[in-house]
Amino acid sequence: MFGLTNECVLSVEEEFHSMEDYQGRPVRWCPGCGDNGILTAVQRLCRDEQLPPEKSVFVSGIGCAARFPHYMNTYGYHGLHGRALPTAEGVKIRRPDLHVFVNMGDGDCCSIGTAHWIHSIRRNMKMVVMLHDNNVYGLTKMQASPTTPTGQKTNTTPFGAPLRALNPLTTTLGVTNASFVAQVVEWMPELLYDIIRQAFHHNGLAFIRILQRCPHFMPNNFTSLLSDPKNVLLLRHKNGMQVSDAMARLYPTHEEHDPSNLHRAREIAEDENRVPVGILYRNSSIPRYEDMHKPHRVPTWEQNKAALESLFDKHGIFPDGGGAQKGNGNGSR
Amino acid sequence: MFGLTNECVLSVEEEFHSMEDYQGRPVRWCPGCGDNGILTAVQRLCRDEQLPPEKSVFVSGIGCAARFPHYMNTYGYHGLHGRALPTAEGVKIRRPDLHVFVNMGDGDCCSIGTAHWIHSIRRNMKMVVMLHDNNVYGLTKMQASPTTPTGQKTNTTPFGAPLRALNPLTTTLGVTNASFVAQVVEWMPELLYDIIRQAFHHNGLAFIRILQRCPHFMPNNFTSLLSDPKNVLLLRHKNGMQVSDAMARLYPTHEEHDPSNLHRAREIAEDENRVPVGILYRNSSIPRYEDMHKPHRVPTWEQNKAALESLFDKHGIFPDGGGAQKGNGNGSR
Amino acid sequence: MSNERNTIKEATGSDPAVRASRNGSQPVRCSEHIIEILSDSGEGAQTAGQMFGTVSAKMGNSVWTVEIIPAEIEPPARSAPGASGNRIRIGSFPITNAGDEADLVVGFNEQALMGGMSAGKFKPGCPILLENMWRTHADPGIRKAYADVHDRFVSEGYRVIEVPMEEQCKKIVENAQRGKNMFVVGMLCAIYSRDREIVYAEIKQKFRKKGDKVIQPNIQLFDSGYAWAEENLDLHFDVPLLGLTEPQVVANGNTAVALGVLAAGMDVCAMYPITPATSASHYLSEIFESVGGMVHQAEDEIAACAFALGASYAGKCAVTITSGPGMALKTELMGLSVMAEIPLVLVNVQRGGPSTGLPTKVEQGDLLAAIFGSPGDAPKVVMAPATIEDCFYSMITARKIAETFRTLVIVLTDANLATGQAGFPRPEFTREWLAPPIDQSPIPRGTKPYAWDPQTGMSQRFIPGQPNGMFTLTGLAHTPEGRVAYAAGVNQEGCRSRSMKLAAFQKTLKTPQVHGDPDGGDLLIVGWGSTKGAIEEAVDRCRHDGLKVSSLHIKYLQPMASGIREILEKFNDVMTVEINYSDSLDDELINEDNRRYANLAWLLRARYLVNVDCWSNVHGQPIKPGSIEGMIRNRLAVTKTRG
Amino acid sequence: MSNERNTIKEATGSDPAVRASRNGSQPVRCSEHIIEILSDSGEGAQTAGQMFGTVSAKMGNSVWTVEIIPAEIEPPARSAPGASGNRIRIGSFPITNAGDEADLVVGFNEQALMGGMSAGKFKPGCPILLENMWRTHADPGIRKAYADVHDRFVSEGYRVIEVPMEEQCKKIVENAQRGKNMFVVGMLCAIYSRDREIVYAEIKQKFRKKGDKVIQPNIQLFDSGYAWAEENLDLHFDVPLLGLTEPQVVANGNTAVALGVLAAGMDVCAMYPITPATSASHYLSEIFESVGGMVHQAEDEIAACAFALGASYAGKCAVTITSGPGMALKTELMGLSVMAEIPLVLVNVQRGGPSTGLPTKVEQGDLLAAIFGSPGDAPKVVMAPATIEDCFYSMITARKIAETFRTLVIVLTDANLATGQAGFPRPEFTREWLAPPIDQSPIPRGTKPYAWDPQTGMSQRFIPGQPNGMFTLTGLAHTPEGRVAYAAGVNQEGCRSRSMKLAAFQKTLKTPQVHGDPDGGDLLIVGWGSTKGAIEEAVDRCRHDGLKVSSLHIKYLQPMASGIREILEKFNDVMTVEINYSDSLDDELINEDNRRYANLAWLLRARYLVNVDCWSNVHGQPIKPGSIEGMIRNRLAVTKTRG
Ligand SMILES: Cc1ncc(C[n+]2csc(CCOP(=O)(O)OP(=O)(O)O)c2C)c(N)n1
Ligand SMILES: Cc1ncc(C[n+]2csc(CCOP(=O)(O)OP(=O)(O)O)c2C)c(N)n1
Ligand code: SF4
Ligand code: SF4
Ligand SMILES: [Mg+2]
Ligand SMILES: [Mg+2]
Repeated sequence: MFGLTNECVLSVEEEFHSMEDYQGRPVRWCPGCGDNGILTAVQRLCRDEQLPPEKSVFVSGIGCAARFPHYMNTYGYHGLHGRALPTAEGVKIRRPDLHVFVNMGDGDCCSIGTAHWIHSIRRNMKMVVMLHDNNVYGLTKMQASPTTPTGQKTNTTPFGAPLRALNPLTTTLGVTNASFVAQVVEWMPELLYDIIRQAFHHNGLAFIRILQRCPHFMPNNFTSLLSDPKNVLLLRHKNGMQVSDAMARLYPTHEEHDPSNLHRAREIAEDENRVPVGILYRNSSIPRYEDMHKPHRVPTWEQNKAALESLFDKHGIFPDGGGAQKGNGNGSR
Repeated sequence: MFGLTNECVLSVEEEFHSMEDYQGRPVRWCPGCGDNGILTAVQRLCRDEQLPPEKSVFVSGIGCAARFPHYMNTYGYHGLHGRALPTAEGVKIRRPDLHVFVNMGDGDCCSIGTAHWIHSIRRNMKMVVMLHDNNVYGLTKMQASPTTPTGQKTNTTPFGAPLRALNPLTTTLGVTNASFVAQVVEWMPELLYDIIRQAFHHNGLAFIRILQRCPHFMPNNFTSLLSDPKNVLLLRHKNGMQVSDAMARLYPTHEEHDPSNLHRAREIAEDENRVPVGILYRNSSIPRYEDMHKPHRVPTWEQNKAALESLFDKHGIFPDGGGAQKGNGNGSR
Repeated sequence: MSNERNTIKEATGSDPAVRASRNGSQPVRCSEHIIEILSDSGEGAQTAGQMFGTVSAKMGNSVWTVEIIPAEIEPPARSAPGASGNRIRIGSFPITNAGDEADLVVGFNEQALMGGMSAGKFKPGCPILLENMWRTHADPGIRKAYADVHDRFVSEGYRVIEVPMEEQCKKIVENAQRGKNMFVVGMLCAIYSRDREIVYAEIKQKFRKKGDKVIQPNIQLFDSGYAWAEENLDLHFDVPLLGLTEPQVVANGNTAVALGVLAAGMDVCAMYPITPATSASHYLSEIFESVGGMVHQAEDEIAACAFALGASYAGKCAVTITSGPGMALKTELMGLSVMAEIPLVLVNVQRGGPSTGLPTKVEQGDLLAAIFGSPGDAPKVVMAPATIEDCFYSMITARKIAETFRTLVIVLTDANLATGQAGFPRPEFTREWLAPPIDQSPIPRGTKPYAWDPQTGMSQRFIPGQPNGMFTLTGLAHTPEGRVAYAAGVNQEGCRSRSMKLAAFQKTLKTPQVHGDPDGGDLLIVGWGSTKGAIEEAVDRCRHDGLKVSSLHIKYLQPMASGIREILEKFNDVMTVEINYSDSLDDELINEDNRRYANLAWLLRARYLVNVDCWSNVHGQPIKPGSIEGMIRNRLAVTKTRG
Repeated sequence: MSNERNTIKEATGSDPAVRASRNGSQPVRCSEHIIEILSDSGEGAQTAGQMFGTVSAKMGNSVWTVEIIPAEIEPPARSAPGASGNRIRIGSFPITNAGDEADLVVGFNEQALMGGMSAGKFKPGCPILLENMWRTHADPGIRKAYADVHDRFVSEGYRVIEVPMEEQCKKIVENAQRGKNMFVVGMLCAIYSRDREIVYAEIKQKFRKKGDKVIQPNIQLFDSGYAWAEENLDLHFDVPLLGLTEPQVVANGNTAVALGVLAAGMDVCAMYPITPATSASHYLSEIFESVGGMVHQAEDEIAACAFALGASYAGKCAVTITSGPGMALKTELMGLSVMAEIPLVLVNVQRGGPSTGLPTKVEQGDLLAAIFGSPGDAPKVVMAPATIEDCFYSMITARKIAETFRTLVIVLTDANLATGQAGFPRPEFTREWLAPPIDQSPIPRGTKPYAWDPQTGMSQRFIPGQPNGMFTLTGLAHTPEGRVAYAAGVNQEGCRSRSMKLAAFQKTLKTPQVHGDPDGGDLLIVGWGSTKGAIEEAVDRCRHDGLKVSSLHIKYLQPMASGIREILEKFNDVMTVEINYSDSLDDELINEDNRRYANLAWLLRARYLVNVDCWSNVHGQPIKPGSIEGMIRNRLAVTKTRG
C-alpha cells in the first residue's frame, strides 16, 4: 500500500498469535497498578486483531507508563521524556504498514510533551495514543503533574497542589483536527477494551485518556468514582462506546451522546461533577498528514538518477559555453 | 503590595508621560506592517494609563513581532524563540509591581512555544499577552506557521500548506483556567485599543489574538475580511468590547455575546465562516499563580537567620551527645 | 590522621571478625567498620541504618551513610533487585566516603544479599546476621531458596549467623515485620556497645508525634535485640570515638544544597523533576516559604530555566536544579544567560549517562558538556563541590559569583553526594551570605546597560523598576548600549568582554593544595567532585607505605586557578581518577591518536600540554578507596620495574 | 597555479584601474577581479550579479559569488544597512573564496556603498560606477547627501564615474528602476568583454516563462548598457579564461546540501526554520518529492529531531538541518541517537553566536558543542565540508557513516558556504550513493539487537517489520539483548562498544594532505571548514615569496585521522585560523593559565600535546586571504627577528 508493497509483502507470518505471544519482559509495575489492566487490554486487542508482532510498534517516553513497550513482545521505542509523539509520527510517516501505538503518562504527555501533544492531534496521523493518567509523577516518586487534583499533597507541593487540574479532554477537543477523543477508566476492562478497539480502527489519531490508579502514591485517588458509580457518566451511542446492559445497570448515569457533536462533547468534557466514560468525539473525515505526504512513487534507481541529472542540468554549465537551456533533457549524459 | 512595598516606594515618577516618552528605537518593520498599529495602540495605552516606563516590562521571543520591546522606551526582554511566556512568568512571580506585557508571533507562540502557551494560560498570571498572528513566519522569510491557511504557498510548502490552520482561539478556550480570551484585527485601531485596554485591566492572564497583516509575504492574506466587512463578526456586550455606532454601521454583522458564556465562546471560535472580533471569554474569579505563591513576608535578616538555625537544629548533633530535641529552640547559639 | 588509623589496624592484627570469634566477647578494636543492612523495601532497614548512624555520630564516631535504593518503585519481595537498605561506615578518623567492603552484614532475607554478594561488596569471611524465619517457611520453594543461599554463603567462607528476628519480635508486637528494624538496631548497639540512653532519646524523638503507644514497643524491641545479641553473639567491636568537639549538621548532599539555597538568600528555585536531583527541590519546597522563597515546578526544563532567568532579570536570585538530561534541554537558554549576562545558578546533580542512562547511579560525565555545551562562545563558571559540606557553601559562593560577574554558574554535584549522608561543622550564619536587597535606585543618566570595563568586562546590571535604566535585553549581538548591531567589531567586543570576566574571576582563585607532598613525587592523582574522599584515603594508605603519590583536587573547573601547571610538572606521572568514560590503551583499536580521555584529563592536557593519563569507569558506583589504592600500587610497581 | 597567477600580476604592474585610465581602451590583463554591485533591495542588483557571474563562468572564468543581504526584511531605501547586492570574484585560476577588496564597484545609490566603504571592502582608488540621478533629485536633502558622499569618495582617492543609469533606461522602459540591473550587466560585459550571445541566451532562459514582451526590453537594456560603456568608459579588463574543460554544477552550499540529500537516497528531512540553514530545506521542499522524499516542518527543533529519529528507527534515512540554537535544542536527542544507536545525519549551518548572536553571519563556533555537547559519554562523528562541492559529497558520506556505524553524524557547514556560490565538476551519479532498500528479511533467531562486536563495537540494527527482531529500543543503559540493566559492567560495556565504533571508523580515515611542504617548515596553519580556500590562497602567496609556511585542513574533527601528530611535529610553529572566539595574549588579564583557545586549537592541544596557537575572530565575516597573508608575514617576520 502507498507504494510500499515492496516492504509489506516481505512479512509472511501465518501462524495464529495467542495473548502470550504478545507478552514481553516480566512486568515490574507495583501490585495493583492500573497500568497492568491497560497492558492486558492491549494484548487482547493484538490477539483479537492478530497483529503481526513485527509490524506493531509501541512508542513511549519516560515514566512508569512509558515502560509499556518493554512488556510487549513487539517492536518498542522507549525514548525520551515527552518525545513519544513526534517519534511515533516519524515512525509512521513512511511506514503505513506498521501499527503504531503510543503510551504516555500525564507528565510525559501533558507537561513536557504538551507542544507535541497539541501538534500531533492537528496532524492526525493514524495511531492509537493512550494517556495513562494517574494524576501524578510516579516514576520520579510523587510530584504534582498537570492533572493532579487541587490540594493534593505531593513532594513538590507539600502544602497541596495550588492549581486546578488541567483538563486533557477540553484541551484536546480545542485543537483543530482532533478526530477521535475518548475517556475511559482502567478498572472497567470491558469498556477499556471496546474503546481501545474502536481507537485502533479509527483512521486517524485516536486519543484516549485512561484514568489509571497509582495505589503506591495516590491510594485515595478516584475513590469517589470507585465508591460511587453515579459519578461516572457513561456515554452511549450506536456510533459510540458499546455498553452491555450489565454495565449499564452498574453505572446508572448515562447520556445518549452522538460522537459527531463537537459542541456537546466540549460541554460534557467541561462538566467537573461527573466523569464521562466513552467516545466524546469522532470524525473520520479529517485527512491524515501521512496521506498528504504520500510518495507518488518509490523511485527506481533510474528515476533517482534522472531526477538528479535534470537538477544538475538546471544548475549546470557546459564546456561548449552552453548553459541550463542546453543541458535540459540531457540528463542522460 | 504583597510585602514588596520596600521595592515599590522606590519608584517616584511624578511627571506626565506623553506618547513619545514610550517610543524606543526607530521602528524597522516593513512599510504597512500590521505590527506598527499594534505598537501605536500599546503606546497609547501606556500614555493613557501613565505607566511608569521603568515599571513596565515587554517580554518577547524571536520574530518580527518579537522586536516589539526594542521599539518601546521601557524595560524589555527580547529572549529566545518560543520562550517569552515562561520568562514573563519569572519576571512577574516576585514583582507584582511590574506591568508585564508579552508580544509573540504565531510561530513563537503556537509552534515552538506551544507548551508554554498552554501552561501559562493555566497559571493565569497577571499579564497582557499579544499574539501577533500574521499566519506566517516573517523574520525567517516566509515559512508556514501553524496558522497558515490551507493551500497557502510558502517556502516550506511550495505546493501549498497541507494542513488546516490551527485555531488559537478554540485551543486557548480549551485550556483549564483560561480567564480572558479575545480576538481583534490590527486595522481597526479603535477596537484594538479597547481590547488591549480591557486586557490590561483584567486581573489575570489576558490572551489577545491579533490578526496582523504582513504585506511583505502575505499581501493577499485577510483580503476577504478587508474587502467584505460582513465577514467580520463583532461581539458586543456591556461586559465585552465597546463598539461605537460608527463601527457598528461599518461592520454590520454583530452578535450580542456575554463573555461569561464559555460554551458559546467555543462555538463562536469554532465557526470558520465569520471572524469574531471582541472578547470571547472573561472570568475574573480565577485565582492567579503569583497569589498562590505570595510570600507571607519578606523576611528580615534575623528571621532568615532564625529559620536557618532551626533547620540546622533539626539536622544538628551536639558535643554533649544531645540531638535534635536538645537543639530545638537553640537557634540563638 | 592516617597514621593513627593504621597503628590501630596493626594493633588489631588479622581480620577482626575472625579474632572476635576467637576471643569471645573481648571487643576487637578497629579504626573503622562498615555495616550493611539489607531488606525488602518497606521493612525499615533504612530507618534502622539512619538511627544507628545518628547514634554513632552523636557518640562521637565519624559516620558516612548511604541509602541503598532499588531501581523499581515496588520491587517484588525477596528479590535481588529489590534490596533496600543502608550502608553505614563508622570510624575513629574523619570518614569522607562510603569506603570498601562491608565488615558486617545484616539481612532481613537471603535474597536481598545476592546483589551485594555478586558485586563483591562484602568483605570475605565477614559475619552475616541473617533472619532465619525462611528456613521454616510454609512455602517449600522459599525454604529451599533460603537453604541454598545460606549454604552458598557458608561455603564461600562467610560467617553466617542465623537470627530468629521474627520469633523474637513476635513476643513484643503483632506485626513483627514492622518491628524488626528496631530489633536490629538493638543488636548492632550491643555489638558496637552504643550508649542506650542516646538510642532511647532518638526513639522518643522519632515517634514523638505518635506518642507512647508507639514509643514503648519500639524501645522494647530495641532492648530485646540488644539483650539477644549480648546473650547469643560473640561479636564485639570497639571503634574508638573521635569525639564530637563542635556542633555538627548531618545531611546528604541534596539537603545541603537546599540549605545552601536558603543561606544564599535566594528567592526562586525553578525546576522540573528529575532523578537524582529532585529531592533537593522536595526539601526546598518544604522549607523555602519560611523565608519568603518559592519553588516553581515548570512544565519542562526549558520553561524552568526561562522562568529562573526571568526572575533573575527582575532582580530576584534564582537557581534551577536538574540532572544531565535536564541540563541538555537548558543548553540554549544557558547561552542566553551568558550572552545577555543574566545571573543564574544551575545545579546539575550528575547521574549515569549518556541519554537516560542510569538515572539513580553516580557519574561525573557532564563536565565537558557544562563547559562547551552551548553553541558559540559562552564563557561560564563551572564548579564542583567535593564534599557534602561543600554542597552547602557552594550555593552561597555560586550566587555571589553569578551576580558579581553577571553570568551563569554551573554547580556539578552527583548522585554520590546526593545520597551520601555525613556530618559537618555547623555553619556560622553571617549576613554576607544573603543577597543584597533588590536595587531600585535611579540609574545615573548616560550609564549603559553593558558598560563593559575595558579590562575586566564587568558592568553593573539594570533591574526593572530602576528609573532611567530602561533598555531591551537581547540574545542578539549588541553594543554597550544594549542595541542590536551587526557591524564588524560589535560582536568581537561583546565576546571579548564576556570572556574577560572569566579571566578577571580566575585571578581571584587560589591554587588548590596538594594532598601529600607539594614538592612532587612519582605520581599525582588529580580529581574533581565527589571522588575527593576516596582518592585522598587511597593516597594516605599508599603514602603510609612510603609510596611517593599525592593528589590534587580541583573545585573550579572553568576557569582553573593559576599554579596548577607548576604542580603537575613536579610529578613524574600525572593521571586523573574520574567516574566517567575513557578509552583504555589496552583495547586493541585504541592508541594515542584516537583515545578518548576522561573529562578532566582532556581539560588538563589541552591547557597544560602535560601528558595526563586517566583511570575511569562508568559502573555507576562510587569508586572505592581500595580500588584506587590497588590501581596506584600496580602503577607504581610497574613504573618501578620499568624505570 | 599560484605562480601563473602572480606572473600575470607582475605583467599588469600597478593598479589596473589606474593603468586603464592611462592606456584608454587597451585592456588591462589581470588574473582576477572582484566586482561589487550594490543597490536597495528589490532593485535587482542580485540578479545582475548572478547573471554576470553565470556568464563569466560559462565563458570559462573561475567564479565565486556572494549574496549581500540586508539584515532587515524591508530596510529603508537609500540606507547603509539596506545595502543589497552581490560580490562577484572572477579569475583565471580556481577561485575558492570571496577574496579581498573589490576592484570595481557599482552603486545604484551612494548610501548603499557606505557600509562596504567604512568596512574597507573597496580597494583604494578603485573605480566606482555610480548612478547619478540623485544629483538632480527633487529632494534637496537627497541632492546634498549624494554630493557629500560623492565628494568624500573622490577625496579619498576613489575614481568615481557617474553614470546616467535612470536616464538611459528611461529611453527603453517606463519603470527604469526595474531595468537598471540589465543596463549594469551590459556595462560590465563591455568592461570585461563578455560574449553577448551567451548573455542573450541567459536572458531568454531567465524570462522564458514571461515571454518576448519581457525578453526584448531586457535585451535592449543590456545592449544600451553595453553601448554606453563602450562609448563612455575607458575601463577594459581582461581576466584570461581558465577554460571550462568539463561540465560543472553552479550552486551555493545550502543548495549543494539539498542536492546531496537527494543523491544520498534519503527519505526524510525533518526541520524547523532557522537562518542561515532554512534555504537548504526550502530547496529540498521543491525537489524532494520528485524522488519520493518529504520535508517535515515540525513544531520545534526537538520535534524535528525526534521525528527524524523515529523515521530512521523505522528504516528510513533521515536528516535534520538546523543552525546553532536549533542544535542546542536537539542536545538531549543527540544523546539518544548515540545511546540507542539510531543512525542520524544532523547538518548545522553555523551562524554567529552565542545565543541568537548574528543570525545571518558566519562563524565556526559550534565545533566543541557538537563534540562535547551531550551530557554523559556520547561519541559521535563530526565532519566539516570545506568547499561547496564538499557540501554535496558530505551528505552522501555522512549517510553511509551514520548507517554503517549506527550513530549520529554531525555535518558542520556555515553561513559562508551557505551563501557563497561557485561551480564544481558535475558529479557522476553512481548507484552506491543511494541507501540500500529497507531490510525486511527475518532476523536469524538468537541474534541480539546490540550484538556488539567485541573489537569494533559494531552491530546490525533491527528494523520494525523484520520478523524475530522484536526488541524495545531504550535510552537507558542496556545489555546486548537491549534490556534495561543497572548491574555494574553493563553500562561500561555499552559505553565502550559505542566508543570502539569511533575508533574503528577512525582507522578508515586517511591522513589529510599538507598544502605546501609536507616535510615541514617555519609555520603550519591548521584550519577546518569554509576557511580552506582563503587559508590556502594566503599560504600560496606567502610561499611564492619564499616563506616556509604550509597549511593543513582537517575535515574529520571527531575522530581525527592518524598521522596528524607527525605533521604538526614537523613544523617550528603551529597555529589554527578559525572564525570563532579566542582570547588574545595581548590582553592584560590573559596568560597561558586562563587563555581560552579557538575550538580546533583546543582539540589539537589536548590530543597531541603540541603548543598550538590560534588566530581567530568573531566579526561575522569570512576571513580574507589578504588578512591571513598579512598575519603570516608578520608572524614569520617576528619569529625571524626573534630567532
Ligand atoms: C528530560 C527529562 N526530564 C525529567 C525526567 C525525569 N522523569 C522521568 S519520568 C517523569 C515523569 C513521570 O510522570 P508521568 O509522565 O505521569 O508517568 P508515570 O510515572 O506517572 O506513569 C520525569 C519527570 C527525564 N527522565 N527526562
Ligand atoms: C531555537 C530557534 N529556532 C528557530 C529560530 C529561527 N526563527 C526566528 S523567528 C522564527 C519564526 C518567526 O515567525 P513568527 O513567530 O510568526 O514571528 P513573525 O516573524 O511572523 O512576526 C524562527 C523560526 C530561532 N531564532 N531560534
Ligand atoms: S508508582 Fe504508581 S504508576 Fe508507578 S508502577 Fe507503582 S502504582 Fe503504577
Ligand atoms: S515581514 Fe511581514 S511581519 Fe515582518 S516586518 Fe515585514 S510585513 Fe511585518
Ligand atoms: Mg503519571
Ligand atoms: Mg508570524
